[in-house]
Amino acid sequence: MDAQLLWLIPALPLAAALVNGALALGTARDAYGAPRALVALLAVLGPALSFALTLALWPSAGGPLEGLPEVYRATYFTWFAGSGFALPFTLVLDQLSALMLLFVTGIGALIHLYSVGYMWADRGFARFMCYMNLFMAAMIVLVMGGSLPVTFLGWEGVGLCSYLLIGFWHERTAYADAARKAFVYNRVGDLGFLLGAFALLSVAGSLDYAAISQWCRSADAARLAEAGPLLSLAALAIFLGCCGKSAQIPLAAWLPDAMAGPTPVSALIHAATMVTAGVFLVARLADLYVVAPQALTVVLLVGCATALWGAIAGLVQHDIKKALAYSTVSQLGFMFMAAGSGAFSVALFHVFTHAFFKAALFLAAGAVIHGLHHEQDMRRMGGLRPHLPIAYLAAFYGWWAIVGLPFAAGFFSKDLILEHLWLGHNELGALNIAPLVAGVALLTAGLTAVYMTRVMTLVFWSPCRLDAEARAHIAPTPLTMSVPLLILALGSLVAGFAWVGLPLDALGIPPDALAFIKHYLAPVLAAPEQRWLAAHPHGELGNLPWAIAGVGTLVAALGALIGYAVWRQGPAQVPSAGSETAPSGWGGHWTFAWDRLAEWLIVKPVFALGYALYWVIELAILGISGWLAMQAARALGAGYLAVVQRARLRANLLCAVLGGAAFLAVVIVFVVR
Amino acid sequence: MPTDAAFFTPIHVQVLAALLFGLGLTAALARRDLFIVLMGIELMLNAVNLSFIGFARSHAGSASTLGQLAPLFTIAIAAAEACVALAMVVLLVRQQDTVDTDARSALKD
Amino acid sequence: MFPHLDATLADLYFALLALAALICGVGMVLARHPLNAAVLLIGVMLSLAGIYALLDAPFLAVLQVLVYAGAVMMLMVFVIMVLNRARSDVPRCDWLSVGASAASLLLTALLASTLAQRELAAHPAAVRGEPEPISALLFAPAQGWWLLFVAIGVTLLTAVVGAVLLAKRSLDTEPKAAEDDHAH
Amino acid sequence: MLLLALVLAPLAAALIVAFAHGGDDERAGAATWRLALLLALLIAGGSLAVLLGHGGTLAVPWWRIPGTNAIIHLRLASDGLSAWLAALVAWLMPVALLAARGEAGGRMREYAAALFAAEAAMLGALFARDLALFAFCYEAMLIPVVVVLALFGGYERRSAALWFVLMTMLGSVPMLIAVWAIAAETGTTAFNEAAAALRAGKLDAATLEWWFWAFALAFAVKIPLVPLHAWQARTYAELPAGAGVLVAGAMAKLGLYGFLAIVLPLFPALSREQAPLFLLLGTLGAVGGAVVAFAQEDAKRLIAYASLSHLGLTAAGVFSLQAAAIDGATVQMIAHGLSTAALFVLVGALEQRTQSPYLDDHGALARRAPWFATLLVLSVLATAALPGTANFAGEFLLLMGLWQRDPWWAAIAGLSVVLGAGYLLILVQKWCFGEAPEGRAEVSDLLPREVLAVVPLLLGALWFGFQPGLIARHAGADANALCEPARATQPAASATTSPSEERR
Repeated sequence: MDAQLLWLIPALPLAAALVNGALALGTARDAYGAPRALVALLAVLGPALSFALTLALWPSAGGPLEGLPEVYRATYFTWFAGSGFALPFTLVLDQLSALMLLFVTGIGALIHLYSVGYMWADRGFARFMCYMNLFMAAMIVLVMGGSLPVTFLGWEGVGLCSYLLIGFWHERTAYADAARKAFVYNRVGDLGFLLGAFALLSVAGSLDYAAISQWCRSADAARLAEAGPLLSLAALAIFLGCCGKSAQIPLAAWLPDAMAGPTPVSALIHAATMVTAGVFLVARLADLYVVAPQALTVVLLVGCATALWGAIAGLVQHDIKKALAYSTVSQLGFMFMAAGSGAFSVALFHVFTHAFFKAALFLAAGAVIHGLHHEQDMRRMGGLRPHLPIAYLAAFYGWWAIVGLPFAAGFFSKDLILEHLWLGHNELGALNIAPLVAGVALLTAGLTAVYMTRVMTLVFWSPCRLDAEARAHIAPTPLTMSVPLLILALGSLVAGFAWVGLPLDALGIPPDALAFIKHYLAPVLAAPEQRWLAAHPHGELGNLPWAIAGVGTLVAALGALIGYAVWRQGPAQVPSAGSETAPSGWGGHWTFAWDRLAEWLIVKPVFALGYALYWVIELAILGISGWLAMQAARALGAGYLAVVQRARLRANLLCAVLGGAAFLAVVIVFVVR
Repeated sequence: MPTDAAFFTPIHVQVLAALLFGLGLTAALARRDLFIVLMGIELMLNAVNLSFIGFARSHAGSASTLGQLAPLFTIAIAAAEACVALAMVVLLVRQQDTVDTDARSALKD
Repeated sequence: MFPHLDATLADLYFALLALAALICGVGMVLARHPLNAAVLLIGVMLSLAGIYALLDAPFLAVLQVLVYAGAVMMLMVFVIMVLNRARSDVPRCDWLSVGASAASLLLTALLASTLAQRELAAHPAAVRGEPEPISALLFAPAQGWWLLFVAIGVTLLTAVVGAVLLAKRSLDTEPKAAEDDHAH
Repeated sequence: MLLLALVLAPLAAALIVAFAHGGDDERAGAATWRLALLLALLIAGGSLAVLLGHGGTLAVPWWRIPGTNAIIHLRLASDGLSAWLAALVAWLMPVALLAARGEAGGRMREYAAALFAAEAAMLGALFARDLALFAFCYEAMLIPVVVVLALFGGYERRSAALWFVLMTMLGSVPMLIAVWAIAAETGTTAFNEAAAALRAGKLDAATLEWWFWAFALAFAVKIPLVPLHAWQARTYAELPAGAGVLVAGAMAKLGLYGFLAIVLPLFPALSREQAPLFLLLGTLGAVGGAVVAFAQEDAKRLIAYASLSHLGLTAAGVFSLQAAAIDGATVQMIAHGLSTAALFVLVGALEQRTQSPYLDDHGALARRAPWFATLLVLSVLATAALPGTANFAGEFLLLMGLWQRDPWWAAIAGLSVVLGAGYLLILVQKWCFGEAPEGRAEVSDLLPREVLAVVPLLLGALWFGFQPGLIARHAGADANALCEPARATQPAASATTSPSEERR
């Protein structure tokens, strides 16, 4: 396949988005809306074809598909061209972007299929599919971008789609508020992204990833020391962008609110793909981060704090989607912890496994919500296992994976993270904080088990709290929803073997054939990882993997037991339908800490300043002085001086004469002198 | 004829023209009687004519003649202006029964 | 400055005529009734005609008397008398008049004082304003003034037509009812 | 000659539409409108020829300025900068007419003639290469706008017109005097000759300084820069949409054009010396305008403060004197013209239907008027500089240039980008989403003519979003050449840029 065909990967979903958008707009006022079958076909076909193309173009890394070029790189046109700055529009399909594309398009296509079932009855079906397809296109551009601005194009594009989809049911003001909040939080991060890009440009002289990596790899110690502050600044500023996109502290508060969107959106955008873009970007710029160690320490600490905060907040949620959202925030913290300890490929592995099990969990939650006709309060569920078997199956495997019980996807990736943290070396002052962080991470893993088991218990395992009528009307899961659920459930179970492999020698398959991820990213990430290791030597491995796996499993099992034991009877009291689901008391304070901080430090001051400036400067000072000037002008020009106000013509002429006299005076002074 | 002995020079003609122009302007602006306003305008035109003729004395050849030619046009235009203006005054007086300029507010807005 | 005359005598003539013009002008500005003002303006114009003659512009002096003082001002006096407003109901002076007078005084003072400081000498070879050189210049094909002449002719014609139309309209407004009566 | 034709054509068009169809009834209005649209499109086509370099030059002596030896020439020429801005003006004209159709009704004659007159003055100012001619056109463009404002404006139109006239006049009268003084002092008013004479260093510093401030004042009012912006919100709030398209979309850029084409080449040393002040004012406008926009309840005022913010950023970029920022400024001028015009058309369309431009008076338009909502969202996204739109290309380059000048400028000015998303999305949310306010009648969706006005603007914003080089390589390069003198007198690298910057 030709590298020039790369553009097709984002273009296919984009084309589907455009057609669906046109259909949606064209039929917006019709009684029936766009033809659903056509919309659904287009919507699923776009991402599915992209997935197929990705596989067809799959860049090999000495793996099973020998003989293909390692990296596809295509430049299409000059995006910016001018005397100050020039930038070609380049798409890249290397191992890193290929891995991301694999699950972005693959899981994306599955979630599109799921959405067909989930949203079929919605009036805005075509509009929804248009946004989803547009999101796919933007996400693909983000992943395939060959330079920071191209990535930024996708970066804000996914932000836009996220905005549109969170606010999809925009009649609800709260939903529209949540959408706007998400966009603005992301914008804050995006400013960091831009400033970081400028800093990088002034250091490395280019915004192209290859050139930046090249510069970082080839720069000698003296140059690095000289550019040190600017490098750290660039790394931190870009990390601010990642914080925005991946909902890390201090920009974490938008993601839980984003659950206002339809559940497939939460699964696709706010769990599997978009929110991991921050991790992806840090990995993409791994060469930069390893030469800016302080920045990487910040990444580690932020990830750690976010993981802990998210896990604790996840404990107190009543809304099933909110609980999963805080779980996502927490898991993203894990990914950043991995990246912060220099294990970029492990971070991406967790991104990969997380995409499967979190998508499975969200889609299962969606099936539950669909089954219960938009009931999201877990206190009003319970005992759903026999009623929604497929949802239960997917949720169960997802739970298995996220909790980190042996052999599911999350088990491997979480253990790898703990291992790298425990052995890692990140200096804060003179202190090596990596092992401390590993302790916090272990605690967080335990908490994860507790709150995820709480979710499972409240929804599936505790006694049923539905009244008879609601129980009779539980909607079955349609086929379009079941198929993706089952595939993702399977994925959450086996995705982990993509790193560790399976002993399948008996079948004639080489041992590393399945474990493709472990070495797959090496062409991109091995160099920075090794550089980091060289500069920050890790301890001996020895029997540690087994020890950590054992401890991790123990903690997870303990957490799960606690979770089940505490909530197996369901909540103390069952609230009435439609009551507030936000946690109150200390749980509320904890959950909304960052919201309130932003509210009091930024939102309110901006509005207050806006009103103050508007009323004081614009209206009072400028307004009154202008009004006075105008009254004076009127008095002179419009004849207020005259006894009779009608004498406007003469007064105007009088002014003309005065003006003439003034002009004459000027001429006399300057010319005649 | 010893012209150089004269006290008045062409510049005094110009000063006189300026003064008459000022008087005309005052009449046009300060008075509200339409007739007097019109007369003020005529006076201003006359002052300009005087200025032309005064300057004609300070040039030779066709430039001098031009100074005498220009007032011809002014006079013609003044005649046309008086013709139309008086017709309008008649019309206005018949319609509104006043010659007060400040009553002419129909023009504004 | 004044050819064909003794300097002292010319100075005297000029002084007298200028004084007369100024006095008449001031009188016009202050006149109580438009008719008085018109008569005073005629005085100004006649004085100016005299000055034109002094300034070696006999043709224009004659025109001044014939067209201005004769035709235009007669028309004006005629109209004033036709409308026959025995006493002017318009106040002679209001607040704006004070401002206007001050403003024009300022302008005039600026202009006149600046002019008075300058030197301007008469040219010995200045052309006497007989009809012949003027018409020769006016109709010289190369100069193009004849074009302006034609244009002004058209303007005059237009003005006359316009005046007639305006006057006709003013007459139309009243006899409308009468015409309606005729229709019955 | 094409340039002269292009400047005179709108005047001719003004006369034609003024007299082509008599009567003030709806049918005459419609006929006039069709004719005006045709003429506007013809002129817009001509502007493309200039853009492609077929403009030519013209220098005809006109008249001597009294009291000086300078002879005003009818001196016209075009470079990339003026050609692009002229194309913007000429292509916004049909858009303005499309928007004006519903506002003018039977009085299309006055409306269209005034718009054409404004177009002629703007084109004249852009192509003028003579200071006096420029100043004349610069003043002349006020009058038709005031006429439209006074005839078709909103409830407070008189006060708005006064604000507009007084402030812009107060700004530009000193410029007129300065032009005259330059003519008297140097004996020429041609751009390049005057620039050479002023740069020769024979004039005393105080004189140069007051000329500089006279020009700077005139242009700062037009952009506007803080604190000379008081007219803007008041005028925008009352402008009818058709005139708003031209004023907000094109006229404000004349101020920036003035800085680029006149102030920087004529006063390079002073410009460099005063650049920090203008950087500060621009940044202040960028951030302050964005903050104040949060307090707005009237969409047109919100657009006004958004413009203050975006053009403040642009002005700051110009005075960073960095090549990237100047490129960005040219891109941003076009981009802002397109997106603001689109917003004005849409707000005007809604105001026509409901007599209210207020944020709280509408809701749920996404359901009730999907075309309106879709186009509003897209216009807002373009204005908020989403990547892929020309506004992003412009702001990206501007911020990059500011960063090169000093990272702090970029960081502070960048806040306006964050805030911009906030207040613009408030507009979208209040109008398009939520529930419809009580007691509001159904709003009819956009007419084809209104869609036709907005869609090309958005397509243009998208096209230049991916091909900003079309503008930057042409207009940006010429603009950079114009500020080369100011840059050349600058120290080799400012102390604030990084060491590695120098090495590169």
